[in-house]
Amino acid sequence: MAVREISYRDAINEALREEMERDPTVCIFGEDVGRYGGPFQVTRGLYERFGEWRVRDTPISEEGFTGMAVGAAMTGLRPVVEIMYNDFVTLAMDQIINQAAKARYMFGGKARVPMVIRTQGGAGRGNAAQHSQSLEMWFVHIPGLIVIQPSTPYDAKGLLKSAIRNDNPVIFIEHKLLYVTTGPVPEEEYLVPIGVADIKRAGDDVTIVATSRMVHFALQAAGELEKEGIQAEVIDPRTLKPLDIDTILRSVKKTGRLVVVNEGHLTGGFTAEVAARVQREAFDWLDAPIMQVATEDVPIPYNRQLEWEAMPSVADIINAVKSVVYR
Amino acid sequence: MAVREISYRDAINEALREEMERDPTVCIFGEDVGRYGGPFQVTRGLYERFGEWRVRDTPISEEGFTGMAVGAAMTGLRPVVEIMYNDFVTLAMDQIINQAAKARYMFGGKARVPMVIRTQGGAGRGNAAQHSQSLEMWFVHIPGLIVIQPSTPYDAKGLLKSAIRNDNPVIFIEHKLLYVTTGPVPEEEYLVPIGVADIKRAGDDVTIVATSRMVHFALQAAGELEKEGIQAEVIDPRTLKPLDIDTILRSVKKTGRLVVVNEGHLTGGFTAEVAARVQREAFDWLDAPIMQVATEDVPIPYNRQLEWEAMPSVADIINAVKSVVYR
Amino acid sequence: MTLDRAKLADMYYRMWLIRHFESRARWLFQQDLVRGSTHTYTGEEAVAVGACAALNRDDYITSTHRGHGHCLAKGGDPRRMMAELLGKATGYCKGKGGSMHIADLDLGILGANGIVGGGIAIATGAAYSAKVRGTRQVVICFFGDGAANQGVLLEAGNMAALWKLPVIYLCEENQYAEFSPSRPFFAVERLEQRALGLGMEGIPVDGNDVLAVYETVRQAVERARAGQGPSFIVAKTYRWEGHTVGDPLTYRPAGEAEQWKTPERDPIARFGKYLVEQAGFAPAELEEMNQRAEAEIEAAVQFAMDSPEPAIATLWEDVYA
Amino acid sequence: MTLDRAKLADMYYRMWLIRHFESRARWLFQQDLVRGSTHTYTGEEAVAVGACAALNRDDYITSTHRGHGHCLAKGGDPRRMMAELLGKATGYCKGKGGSMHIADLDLGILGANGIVGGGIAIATGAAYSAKVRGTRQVVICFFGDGAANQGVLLEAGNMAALWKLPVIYLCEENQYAEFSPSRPFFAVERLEQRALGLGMEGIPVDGNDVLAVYETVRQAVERARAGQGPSFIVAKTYRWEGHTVGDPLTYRPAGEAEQWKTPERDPIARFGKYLVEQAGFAPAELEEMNQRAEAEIEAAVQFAMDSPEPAIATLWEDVYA
Ligand SMILES: Cc1ncc(C[n+]2csc(CCOP(=O)(O)OP(=O)(O)O)c2C)c(N)n1
Ligand SMILES: Cc1ncc(C[n+]2csc(CCOP(=O)(O)OP(=O)(O)O)c2C)c(N)n1
Ligand SMILES: [Mg+2]
Ligand SMILES: [Mg+2]
Repeated sequence: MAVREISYRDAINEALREEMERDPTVCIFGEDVGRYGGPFQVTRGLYERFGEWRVRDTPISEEGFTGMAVGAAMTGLRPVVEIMYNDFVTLAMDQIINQAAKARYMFGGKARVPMVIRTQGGAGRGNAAQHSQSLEMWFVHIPGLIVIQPSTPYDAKGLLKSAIRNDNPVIFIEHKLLYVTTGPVPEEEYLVPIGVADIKRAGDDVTIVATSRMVHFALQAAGELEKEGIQAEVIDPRTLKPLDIDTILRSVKKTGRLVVVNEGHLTGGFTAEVAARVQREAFDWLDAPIMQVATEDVPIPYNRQLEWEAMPSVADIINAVKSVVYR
Repeated sequence: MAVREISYRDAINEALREEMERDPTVCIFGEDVGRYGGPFQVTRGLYERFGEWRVRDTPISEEGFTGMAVGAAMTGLRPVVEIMYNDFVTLAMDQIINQAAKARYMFGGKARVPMVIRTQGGAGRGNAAQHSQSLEMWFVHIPGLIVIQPSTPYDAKGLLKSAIRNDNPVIFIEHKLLYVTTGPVPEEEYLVPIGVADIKRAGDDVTIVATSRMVHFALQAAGELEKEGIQAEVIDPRTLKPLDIDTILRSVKKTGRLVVVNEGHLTGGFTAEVAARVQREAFDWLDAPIMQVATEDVPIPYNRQLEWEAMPSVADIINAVKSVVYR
Repeated sequence: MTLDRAKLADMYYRMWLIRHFESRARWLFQQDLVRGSTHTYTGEEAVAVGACAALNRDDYITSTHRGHGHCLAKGGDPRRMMAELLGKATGYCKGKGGSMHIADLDLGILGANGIVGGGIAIATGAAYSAKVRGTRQVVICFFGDGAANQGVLLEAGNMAALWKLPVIYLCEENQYAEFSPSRPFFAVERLEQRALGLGMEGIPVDGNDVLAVYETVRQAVERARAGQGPSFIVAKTYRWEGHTVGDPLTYRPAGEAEQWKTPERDPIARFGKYLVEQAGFAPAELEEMNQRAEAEIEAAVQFAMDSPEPAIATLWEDVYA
Repeated sequence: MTLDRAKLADMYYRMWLIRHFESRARWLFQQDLVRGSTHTYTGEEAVAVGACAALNRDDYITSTHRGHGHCLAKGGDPRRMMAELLGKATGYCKGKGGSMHIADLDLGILGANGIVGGGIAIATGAAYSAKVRGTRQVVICFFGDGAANQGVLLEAGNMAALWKLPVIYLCEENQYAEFSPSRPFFAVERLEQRALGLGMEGIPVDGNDVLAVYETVRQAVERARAGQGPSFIVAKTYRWEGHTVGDPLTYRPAGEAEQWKTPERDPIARFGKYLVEQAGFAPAELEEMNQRAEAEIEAAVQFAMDSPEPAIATLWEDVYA
């Protein structure tokens, strides 16, 4: 029997629903997540099923409701907060960084802060500079947080379920352009473990590490490269923090070449972190410099052509791969 | 005639005073910056000299007064905001990232946002997890911002003057343990240009790039290493964004070895950015992996021994250098 | 009331300009020519026009995601606005900003803003700046009833009140915030009571009566210029259309919008009635203004359509000054 | 008033516990044995003790940077607190937190907080949690008159009022915020008016009268448990000492503190007078309690001094659960 295909959006919805059925302490906070079913319709049907106390429509008060989640998490709930665009985490950084991420450590291991912040990032929809950022790196930099970016419906569902059950604050970053994408998701329950990368395509000539929507770009690039006889291995870390460096190193030691693709800005982005770490730990295996494909160091522009130019493209990935393969 | 020596604190105070004398649109906003002279006494005497409208004691409203500075900057002032600990920028991130950094670009080049955010970071004083972070990397990641971290009184004064005259938002991060340090500062006016690194010590065997207080650690390490016959070149970028990569590359092409030291957390920190960039642009010149010396990936603990263990040390730098030199 | 005939006509004209602008913006969005999301100001014209009528050219406003009306009311050029919606090089932002980031600093328009509440502190800072620079400029800070739940309002409002800054917080209570009614999200009985915690008095005004808005704001402007500090005004109005173009409006009670579109409540029809009955305008004059506004918007669309795309090289420009 | 003799004695004892704790903390800081910065609660004892006397063991509090008093009032162990101040392995946080991060989740103490206003949303969330879990727990959120200018207060307070959460916002108006008087920084005439913008009524109380604080909070607790929602109380008190130990206090008018240290105003002396004159305590009993408190604090210091440093390996522990 073929596995059914559902959308990324519905996969997330299922994860929420299943975990809420399973555990009465799981609650959702966010703007329009309740009656309306979520600005991106991700929480559809949950309000009707679980009621207003477990699916809470909040005022436009990102700092306040994120901080509420911290207090709720410390006292026995498992809140899942929705921050509509990851650009708006700027309003809640104190609650995330100084409270949620540090409480356990500061208190000597006495607190648990089991909360998930669901948000979405990425460009490509003409939402311009304040609604298109990819800010995952801010969180990757902070001890105490877990950072997840699923690229497929399967991973989104399995990882969100793991995130909700995890006892730490988890930043779960979806991609606005993936909601409508579909993929196989089993009917039966499963979890995807946090901190485990997935090899989305095997290959021997070059390793491509890509995250979120860029996984699909990388796979497309790999398809093109195959026509030229280049076999690319595409690794999706899925969890950015903690990073499954072993899987990446194993691949790099095989291919000798690495291209890292992420939609954050080039400077100080996730691609830099992976490059730094791999050159440190696999220097002698590298046959070429590690190339980074990332968003230009400019705010995301509105105009379609400019926006596309700013973002990584399949062609950029192909060029980067060629630059390390034909070196 | 010998150049006088003054403290880092006083050097910053002089920069503020001189620029305020020179330009009546320069204003200071912050908590206790006025009557009290600044929580770290950096703004001493300015309130008496320039009055309450130009040296404004604010309520404890970081988001509000940082945002006020954005509006003031867009309409003809040059505000210098003091955020007492860089840990509290978490409260003002929207104003900095979504407003200040992007306004010019979003508006098609029509706005200028000439403002400086002075803050201080770093560990070592037992201030624990919410008062000891080094968050420079968040800002390095964002286009539209300039990020400066001075290590000496001379640089602090000259760079702050440049920052105030610059037409962009500048994040100017001081170090809490440098305020009392002293160094030569000429009586006559000078500027230190933004974006230009300084070679604090020349050497041929290994390049050490270090920022802020870590420059002093690196110099100490270099002194020790010299006893073993290792000549380290110590480069202080001074400006983290835009980075003077040329000076770094020139040095690495000479030494073939690089150690990067920064007080931010290891993962996703400034050391990763420099390492990624240098391996990309000077791969064939590297004789060893680029080593990163940074703060452990844990919140900063209170206890002295734990705190010191978490932070980079002179010994850590020495070990890193030896690991690349004796490879 | 110091509104002469020309001024009244101008206000009426601008209200139509907004209405037509929004109707074309909606259409262009539906044609997939406008990207991202677009929020129309239809039905709220009296707020922006009444308020901006009380300002001088060099006074400032800060706007919101629903910013077209504010921009046109303050004198913004519909051609450059429309070109921006189409992402063209001739747009206000050279195509880089789009609908949510239109600004015209020469007209004191400090920008629409994609962050709900994003203009509140900026407006307050502009008012601080006016004070330090010794000008008589005042600032109107437009924000929504949803934005009134952002904490920055407490911080900025408190500072404005402390230092008697020349800023007017003008809350547009259009009864919705995104995809929900706004009423269930503020704990005060009437939104203007929020001002009480900030050391201001909240002043309600009928936001569909352009003259009432004008007069209320005019007095606030007068107080601000006289050094008497900020005001907090809540304009009661109604968002005729969806949050964004494309919003299915499933959450809106059937028939509700229609009650706001009656000639008695529609801000334009209502003002038109006043102009005819009390200010000696002929109905034909009004109709002519409506048509002139429509033509100006058509010309703006044409201008936008005919304008070139920005060169790719501009991507890297304007990041730094 | 439901305070029996044992309870009254306990309150009096705790006030002394705080006073002695702070005096030793100050001393240890001056000896360089306490690092970072330490903020003493001296002179404000009646607020924490009066408020926490109205709580059950499983009720919650959130505290501030000036948190020792809240912790002791809620039943915190002075030995583990003192050990934490010295950064020892036996401390509440195993030496990782220090003075500003002491928490005891078993006692409902959700932590001191280094961020001014940092506890406000957390307290609100704990109240939300109590409601969802169906307990009768209430939360007291302590914060300062300086913290009342943080925007999160609007956001959290509004939500608490909307959903009738069992939380009590207890503002300690100790007249200073860091190195400045607090009064010039709020635009409302009386700080309790800030509550009006949040849909609450602000209730002032004499913060140096432990019984008044108790009674006011008790009523608020009753309302909270009855599902009637949050309260906003402003306790008028005075910070006897500097912002931190070591503060030169240059900004404080000479003689001002002395006026607050008189037997009529000193919260401990005042309560002692009441206990003797109205509750039948003998002066010797009071003195005995004072000495017992002092001894307990001495023992705490000794415990802390004798305790081991944390092992270096613990640096990497407790980052993740
Ligand atoms: C900080 C932030 N949170 C959420 C959003 C998403 N959002 C855009 S408009 C809006 C509703 C705003 O309501 P209101 O302030 O009443 O303005 P209106 O749309 O009614 O004019 C929301 C939630 C945003 N843009 N910024
Ligand atoms: C967000 C933030 N801003 C500034 C500070 C620095 N700071 C520590 S305590 C304090 C004053 C707090 O005043 P108040 O809230 O009245 O509390 P009190 O010290 O009087 O108890 C300040 C400004 C901080 N810790 N956190
Ligand atoms: Mg609204
Ligand atoms: Mg205080």
